[in-house]
Order: sequence, then C-alpha cells, then structure tokens
Amino acid sequence: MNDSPHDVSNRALSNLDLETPEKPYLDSNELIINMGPQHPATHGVLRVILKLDGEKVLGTECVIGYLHRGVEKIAENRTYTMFNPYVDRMDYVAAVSNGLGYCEAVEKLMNVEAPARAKYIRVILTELNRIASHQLWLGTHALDIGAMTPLFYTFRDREEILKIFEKYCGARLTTHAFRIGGCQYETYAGFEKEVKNFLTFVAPKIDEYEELLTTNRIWIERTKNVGVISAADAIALGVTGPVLRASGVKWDLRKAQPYAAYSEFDFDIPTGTNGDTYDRYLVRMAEMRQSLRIIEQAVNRIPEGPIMAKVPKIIKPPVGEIYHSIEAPKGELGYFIVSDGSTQPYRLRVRPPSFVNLQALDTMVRGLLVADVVAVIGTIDIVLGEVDR
Amino acid sequence: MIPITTFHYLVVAAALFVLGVIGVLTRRNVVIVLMSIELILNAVNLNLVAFSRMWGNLHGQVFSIFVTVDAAAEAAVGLGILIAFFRNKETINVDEIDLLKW
Amino acid sequence: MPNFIMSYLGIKDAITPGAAGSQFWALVYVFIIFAGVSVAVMAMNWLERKALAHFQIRLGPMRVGPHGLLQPIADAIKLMLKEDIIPAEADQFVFWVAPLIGLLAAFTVYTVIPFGPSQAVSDMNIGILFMLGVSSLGVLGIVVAGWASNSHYPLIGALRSSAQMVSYEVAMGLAVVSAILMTSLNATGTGTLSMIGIVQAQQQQGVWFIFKFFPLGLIAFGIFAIAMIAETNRAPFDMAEAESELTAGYHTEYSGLRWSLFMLAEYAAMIAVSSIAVALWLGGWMRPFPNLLQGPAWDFIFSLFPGLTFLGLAAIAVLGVMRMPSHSFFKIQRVGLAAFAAVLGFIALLLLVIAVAGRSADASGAMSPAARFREGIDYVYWFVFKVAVFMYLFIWYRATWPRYRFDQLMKIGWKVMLPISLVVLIATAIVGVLVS
Amino acid sequence: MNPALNSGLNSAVNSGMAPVATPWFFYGLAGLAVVSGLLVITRRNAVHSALALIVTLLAVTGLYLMLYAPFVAAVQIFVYAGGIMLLFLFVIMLVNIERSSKDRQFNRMWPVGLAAACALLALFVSAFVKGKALFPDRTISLPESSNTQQIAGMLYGEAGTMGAYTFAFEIASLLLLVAILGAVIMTKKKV
Repeated sequence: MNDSPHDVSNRALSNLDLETPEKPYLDSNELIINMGPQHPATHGVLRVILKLDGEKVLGTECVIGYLHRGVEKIAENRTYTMFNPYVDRMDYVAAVSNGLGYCEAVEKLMNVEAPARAKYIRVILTELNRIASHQLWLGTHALDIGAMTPLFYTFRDREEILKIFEKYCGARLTTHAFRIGGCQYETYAGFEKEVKNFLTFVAPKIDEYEELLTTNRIWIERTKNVGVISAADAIALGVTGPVLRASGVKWDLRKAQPYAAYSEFDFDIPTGTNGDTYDRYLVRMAEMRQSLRIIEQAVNRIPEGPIMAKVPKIIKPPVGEIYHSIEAPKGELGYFIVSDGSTQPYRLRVRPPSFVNLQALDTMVRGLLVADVVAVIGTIDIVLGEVDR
Repeated sequence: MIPITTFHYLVVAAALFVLGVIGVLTRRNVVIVLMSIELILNAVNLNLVAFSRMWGNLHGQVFSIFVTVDAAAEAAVGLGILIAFFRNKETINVDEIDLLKW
Repeated sequence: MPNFIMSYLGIKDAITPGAAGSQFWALVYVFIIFAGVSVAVMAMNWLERKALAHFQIRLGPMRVGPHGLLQPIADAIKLMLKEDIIPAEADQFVFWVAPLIGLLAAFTVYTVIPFGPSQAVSDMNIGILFMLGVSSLGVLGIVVAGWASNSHYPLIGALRSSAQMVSYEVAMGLAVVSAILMTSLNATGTGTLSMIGIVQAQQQQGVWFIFKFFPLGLIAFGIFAIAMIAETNRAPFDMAEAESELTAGYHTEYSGLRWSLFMLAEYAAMIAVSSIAVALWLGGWMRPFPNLLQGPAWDFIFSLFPGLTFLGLAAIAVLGVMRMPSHSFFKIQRVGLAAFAAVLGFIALLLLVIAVAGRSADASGAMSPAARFREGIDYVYWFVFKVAVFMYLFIWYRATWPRYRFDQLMKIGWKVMLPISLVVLIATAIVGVLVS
Repeated sequence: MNPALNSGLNSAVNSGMAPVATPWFFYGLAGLAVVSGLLVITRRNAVHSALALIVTLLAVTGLYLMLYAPFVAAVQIFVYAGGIMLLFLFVIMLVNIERSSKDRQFNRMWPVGLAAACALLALFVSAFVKGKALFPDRTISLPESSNTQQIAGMLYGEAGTMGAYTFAFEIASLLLLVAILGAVIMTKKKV
C-alpha cells in the first residue's frame, strides 16, 4: 500500500510510530486513517491522523496550519490601531472577546484605563458574544453527534445577538467593536431595551436546547464517560475554559483576575465533576445562563459618562512587555506584547485557548472509538482560525 | 421441448459438484477453497431436493436443511480458523499451511 | 367490451395474479408497483426535506415548483446528468454492480407485499421468509460498494453495516416469528408464512397482532420497529453512512446516477420494511375497527376516507395558493400550485364518486364492478396510509435523535433486543398454548 | 413419516396443473449456476468469486422453486445468500487480499487435482449413463401450499408426537452452537 495516497508513513510523526512496516489490516494490525482536512466533523481544516485498531483509537496526531495566516507576524508590521481588526479573524465566532483582550492588553501596556461606561458596554457585548459562541458550539457539537435539529435552533437565536452587534457597530461576525482606550461608538438608542428583550427571549430558548438534549438517552450515552480528562491532566496540559472547569477546577479569569468590570458583578462559576463530554456540555449550558445574569446586571447598572479614555492619536506605548489574558468563551485568551517604544509591537504573541486545548485531544480519545473522536473534537470547541492564526 | 426430469437436475448438480471439487483441489486461496466446499454442498442439496420431488416425500428437503445447517457451521468454523491462522502467519494460501504448529 | 375487461378483472378477484398463473396481470402489477414505488420514493424525498425543514424551523425547498414540489424531479435530472466517476483504484466491475444489487434486493421484496387480499403480485406461501431473506440481500450491495471503493471510510462503513445488519436481523427474525406464531391461533391450528395469510389471520382472529396478548404483540412490534430502522441504516442507527464520522460511509466515492440508485434502494427498503410491519402487526389492508364498526353504513363512511384525504391535500394546496404573496413574481408558482390543487381535487372527486357508486351496489348483495373497485381502492388506501405513518416516523426520528455509537448499537442489538425478543417469543408460545 | 401424510402426498401426483415455469427457465437457471460456479473457482479476486457464488446460490434457489420446495428455497436465500456469503465477504475484507490476488492462484499439484476431478466426472457420467433406469422419469408434485407445514411436522412432530427428525434437529442446533463458540474462541485475540 506504499503508493496509496493515504500513506503517511513518510512523515516523521512523534507519538504514532508510523514507521513500523505496514501490515495487512486485521484486528491485530493498525489502520491509519486521515480525518480531515476535508471532513465534515473537524470544524474547518483540522487534520487528525488516527491510528486505529478496528475502530478503536490507538493514537492521534493533529496536523494544523492549514489556516495559518501569520497573524502574529502581521502584528509586527502594523501599528497597534491597525492591528486591532486582525484579532477578530482569529476566533471568528467570538470576535468581540478577541478584541477585548487585545485592547485591554494594549491599554495595560500604555497604562490607561477605559472609562466605566465603556467597560460596561464591553462586558455586555463580550458576554453576548460568549452566548453566541456557545450556541454555535452547541449546534455543531450536536450535529457531530448526529442530532441535526439543535443546530437550527441555536442559529435562530444566535441571529438575535448578531443583530444587536450589527446595530451597535455595523458588523455581525468580525465586529471590531472596541478601540484601544474604550469604545468607538456610543450605544444606539434602545440598546438597553433590546438587550433586555434578548435576555427574556433567550432564557427559555436555552431551556429548549436542554429539553432536546440533556435528558436524551442517546445523547447521554454518547457523551457520558467519553473523552474524560482528569483535573490533574487538564492542568498539566494547560487546558483552560469550560474544558478545565468541567474537570472540577474552579478557574475562571473573570473571578481569578477580574478585568473589565467583572469584579462588580455577581455570578457563579459552573463546574463539572467527571470531566467528560456530558459535563462539558452541562458547564457550557450553565455558563450561558450565568452570562445572562451578568448581562442583566450590567444593563441595569450601566453608568453614564464618556466611552473613550484619553488616548493619543498615534499610539506609542512605552518600552516594556505585558501579558494580559481574559476568559474567552473557549478558555484563557492571552496576549503577550513586547513594545520597543515604536508605533508597532516588537513582538506579539497570542495564547489561543483552542490551540492549547487541542493538545488534550490525544489524552481524551485514546482507547475510544472513531465516533468519539468526532464528539471530543466538538466538545473541545476549537476554531481553526484561532488554532492556526 | 423435452420436459425437465429429475435427471436434468442431477446433471446440473453433478456439474456443480465437480466444479467444487476442482476448486478444492487446485486453488491456493483458503477463502475460495471454502467457497468451493459451499458449491459442493449446494450440489448435494440440489440432488436431495430433486430426489425428494421424484419420490414424492419431504425427507430429501428436510435433509437439505440439515446440510444447510452444516454448511453454516462449517463456514463459521472454517473462517474462524482462517482468521486465527491469518493473524499468526499472514497468509491465506493452502500450500503454505503445511506445519502442524506455529 | 366491458365483458372483455371484466374477464381480465375476474381473474384476480379472489387470488393474486401470480398465484393464479396469470402472467399478464402479474406483469401489469409489477409495472404498477415499480412505478408506484419510484413515485413514492420521490414523494418521500420531497416530504423528508420539507418535514425535516419544518422540524428545524426552515422552509426547505421552495424554488423549484410551488413549495419545491418539482424538486425531486430536478434532483433526479441533476443526478442523471452528473458525471459518473469511478475512482481509478476502485474495482471497476464491483463498483459498477454494487448499487444494482441493493436496488434489486429492495425492489424484489415488493412482489409479495400485500396491498390487498388480491392486490399483490404473488402470494407465496413463504412470503415473509422471502421478504426477510431478500431484504437482507441488500446489505451485500452496501458491503461490496464499501469494499470496491478501495478507500478507508467506505470500508469502515461497509464493515459497520454488515455487522449491524447481521445482529439486528436476529432480533428482527425472532420478532417476526412471534407474529407468525400468532397466526396459528385459529380454528385449524396451522399458521402461515404467506403475507396475505398473515393479514387474513388477523382478520379472522379479529385483532391486529400489535394488540394480541397485550403487551406481547406490542413488544414484538416495538422490537421490529427498532430493528427495521437499523436494517435500513436510518437515524439514529445510520452508522454505515454516519456523515460526521465517515463522511458518507459506504457511498463516499459514489456520485451521480449510481449514488442516486443507493438512495432509491434505501428509500425503497424503508417502504418495504414498513410494509412488513404493517402487514404483520397493524392489520395490513384492513381499515380500523372492521369488527366493531361493522355494517354497510360504516363501510360507506370508511370508504369515503381516500377521497377525503385527497380533498384535504387539495385544501392544503388551495390554502398555499391563497397564502402566496400576490407579487407577479409568484404568478407561475401560484398557477402551478392551483393546477396541482385542481389535480388533487379531481382525484378526490373521482374517489368519492367511486365510493358512492360502490355503495349503491352493496344493497343487492352481489359485488358490482364498481363495488369491487371501491373495495380495492380501500385496501390499497389503508395499507399505504399505515406505511405513510411509518415513513413520517422515520423522518421524525431523524430530526429528533442523535446518533448511537457503533458499540452501543451492537450492545443494544445483542444484549437488549435479542433477549427481549426471545422472551417474547417463548411467552407468546406459552400463552398461545394456554389459550388454545 | 406418518402414513396419513404419505398417502396425502401420493395422491397429489402431478396432473394437469399448469407449470408456472417453462423448461427454458430450467436451462437458464442451470446455465447461470454452472457458469457462475465456473467463475467461483477461476476468479483471481476473492470478492469476485464470492459474488459469482452468490449468483450460483440464487440460481440454485430458482431451481428449488421449480422443484416445488419453497421452504428450502427461502432457507437458501436467508441462510446462504444473506448469512454465509456476508460472512465470507466480511472475512475477505478483513484479510488483505491485495497481495494474494497477485500470487500464483493454483497450487503446484493442480494437474493431479484436476485429474482426480475428471475421474470423478467420469464416474458420474458412467453412473448416469448406466443407471439411467434408476431415475424413473416421473415427477410427483408435492403440495406446494402446505410444504412448510409438512417440513415443520417432520422436524417438530405434530399433535404431541415426536417428528421423524426432531432429535436430529436438536443435535443440529447443538452443532451450530458449538460452531459459534468455536468460531468466537478461535478468533478472539486473547482467550
């Protein structure tokens, strides 16, 4: 089979031991199969090389980079302001979060602080975006496991969020909502009312998703004890976000290192116990409800005042370096910026949650079946734009 | 047109039987040898059913059902042996199965 | 002239053309059924897309014809015109022949499906065995297709499919046997394997087998209803073509006409297994409550149902016409839908006329041709209606449930369904002995 | 075999019943069976052989139907074509046949085997030629409609009595059980 196009044995792949001579495939022999980059369940262009024994997964190897655009390198040749829209293109389903992290990082570097009103707007939009991201995750994850219908329900409701974004800043997906030092736009007339309407609209919808899935026997069988990762393993692998919290670690940067206005709100950190796919599902569903709580508080208490801090037209942060991270929907999104005092970053490094969480894939799927690989890829909630940058 | 008699069926059965015997005696591939055995058993079945019709009782048909049961058992065990063998020797050729141990 | 026609009609008065040795009528029936099934598959294709869309708060096909009514035709044309790609590494001949195996198996089954006591191609006395056996041949097409593609995903799909079929056939067969056992609980004490005989046994015993020995019949039916989803590779048991895992399973490498043959076979097989379920447990062609609501009056009321169904469909179409936007852009669609409604209404009218005409002959006692015709329509209508309910359920399952994992599927087959079906079989036998 | 059944059979000597199938059907089916039987033993690729064998089995099924043995025909489709052949295909897919189909197809002793088979054929021919009188040119049509019931009577017995083959039937089921166990144990990786 050496001349077959599926042969990958010429690649030096570390943990798969692909160098062993190919044997005819009986159950004692391994089957090497390429999942992706063109595959319906790899959420874009992830390529997973699976080493199978029958249908049992003996090992995986992720091949990434099909969507690499050199975002970090681009940052070195753009001014701080010019680079701001680029971060939206990383995790494009949670563009607002990306923008928040970047703006706050640069603000920290420049030692300015956004005004209170801007912070509240940021929180509202970011939490809305978290709900949108989780909704998209839920739809695609359920689709991967074979439930087609939730996808359309979640997309219907995500649409309302995107409408709010569109009204606020004119864009739906890659919003570029925030600026360094605050927000560019004041909220439009009726913003608060619409957000409140959305809150009352979406709360029963989340119940609706849960009705479809949470007690569904097949859903439980497909997700319980699938892709289990222990708290220790998760921490060792640097996993963050809902995946970590589902393993029972109560770690949320919104509480641990409050940024924006998060210290002023009252919300819980939902955690799981088993660290399996079902717990991750429950954690994310609970997170959507917590986000609603945060938004409600923020909308009710939103202060009046300016929305932009005093920031010079040409941003020239002092020499130094900064690491700032926020709790993006998928986990810890960190920006490490080295400034040499010029208008452009000397070096900018992103710590994308998807990329780090993807490391856990191998740990999670070893010994499971092919169908579980799909479920686990879905449950990690990766966005390839962010993995590859 | 001559009517079809028992004899006609016997000729067909004999032809299938001989084909099966040729397959068993000459082919190397175990799977095909097993399939040839199925051919032989089918030829026997055809004979039994034809005789059953000739004598007007059902003993032949009942017997052919027993033969079918036997064929199923034979296929299961034969293919089981084949898989076990293939796992150890990685060959499915009859003439390479010439050791009594592995 | 009418006598000439009647002489043909008379042949299949009480017996199927196949059993009567009437090759002409058998052929006519084969053509009718072949055309009917093909049309049913197309309708099913449209219905699945529309119903699934409405489950999922979408509209589904709306552009090709009013409410996408011509979509299946457009799809068929598209698929036929597509290039028929055979991968270079594939086994050409086997790749070519595989879809035909599945199609042949799916369509052969229809020779014994009893649409009525004489409305079947043939009345084999091994009907149900024949049906199960031939429908199990369909998996050969899938397996061979997966192998011939010479690619990993199809191969895994084929292996899954064959293992799945083998395991679910066991439970399915045992459930069927328990229904066959029930047929022997009549005066003569001999059961039957003939599909028509099984329905007639239900008629004689005055009960659909789903309600016989409650809950034994119901459990056996439930097992069959689950196994038949697995047999036809439908959600939530669509392991063999699990889209998110195996891209498209065994037909990953297929395209164009050959792929559409697989689809045709799949839908035809769905209708076929639903027919088995209807014939074995749901009283086949019998209308509801044939014993309780007896008499010419009830007969007449129930004979109006086919006409009323079409009338209802016509009304829905008319409603669609009225709800359509009045913009001139929709003019063609409006006219088309109105014409469709008119056709449906005409059919409804025809059926109602037949129902009324058939009734008038009832009084004399002898069956007039119109009465006979009306009766035939009733049989076919109720059979098709019950099958259609199953078809809708197939869509509903697909919209509602996630997909099982392969090992869970096998576990359910062997560890849950098989023991239950064995227990039901034994219990049915014991109860049957005790009763008789 | 109980006498009542026997007399019932003998009274049903074929007379006047229109043959459903013509001799052409027989020749067609027989030709199909033999030709695809030939393909079974000559094809290089085991999957092709298996497909040819399926055709043979279906053709033989047709012959059974012509012999008024519908139950045997159904068993043939159900067990052989649906079950055993699926098993064969399954195994062929598991063992990699890419290599074996490029190998030599016949063993070194093939002339001997062929000669033996030819001898067998000669034996058959001589038996048929000399003993043609043994096969009287008669066909007794069995009542097709009660075929299944009668086979059931012979296998299970009727009305409380043991059938002629009840014991053998139970033994056969035991044989199947042993075969299943044997196959499972042999194919298990670790016993």
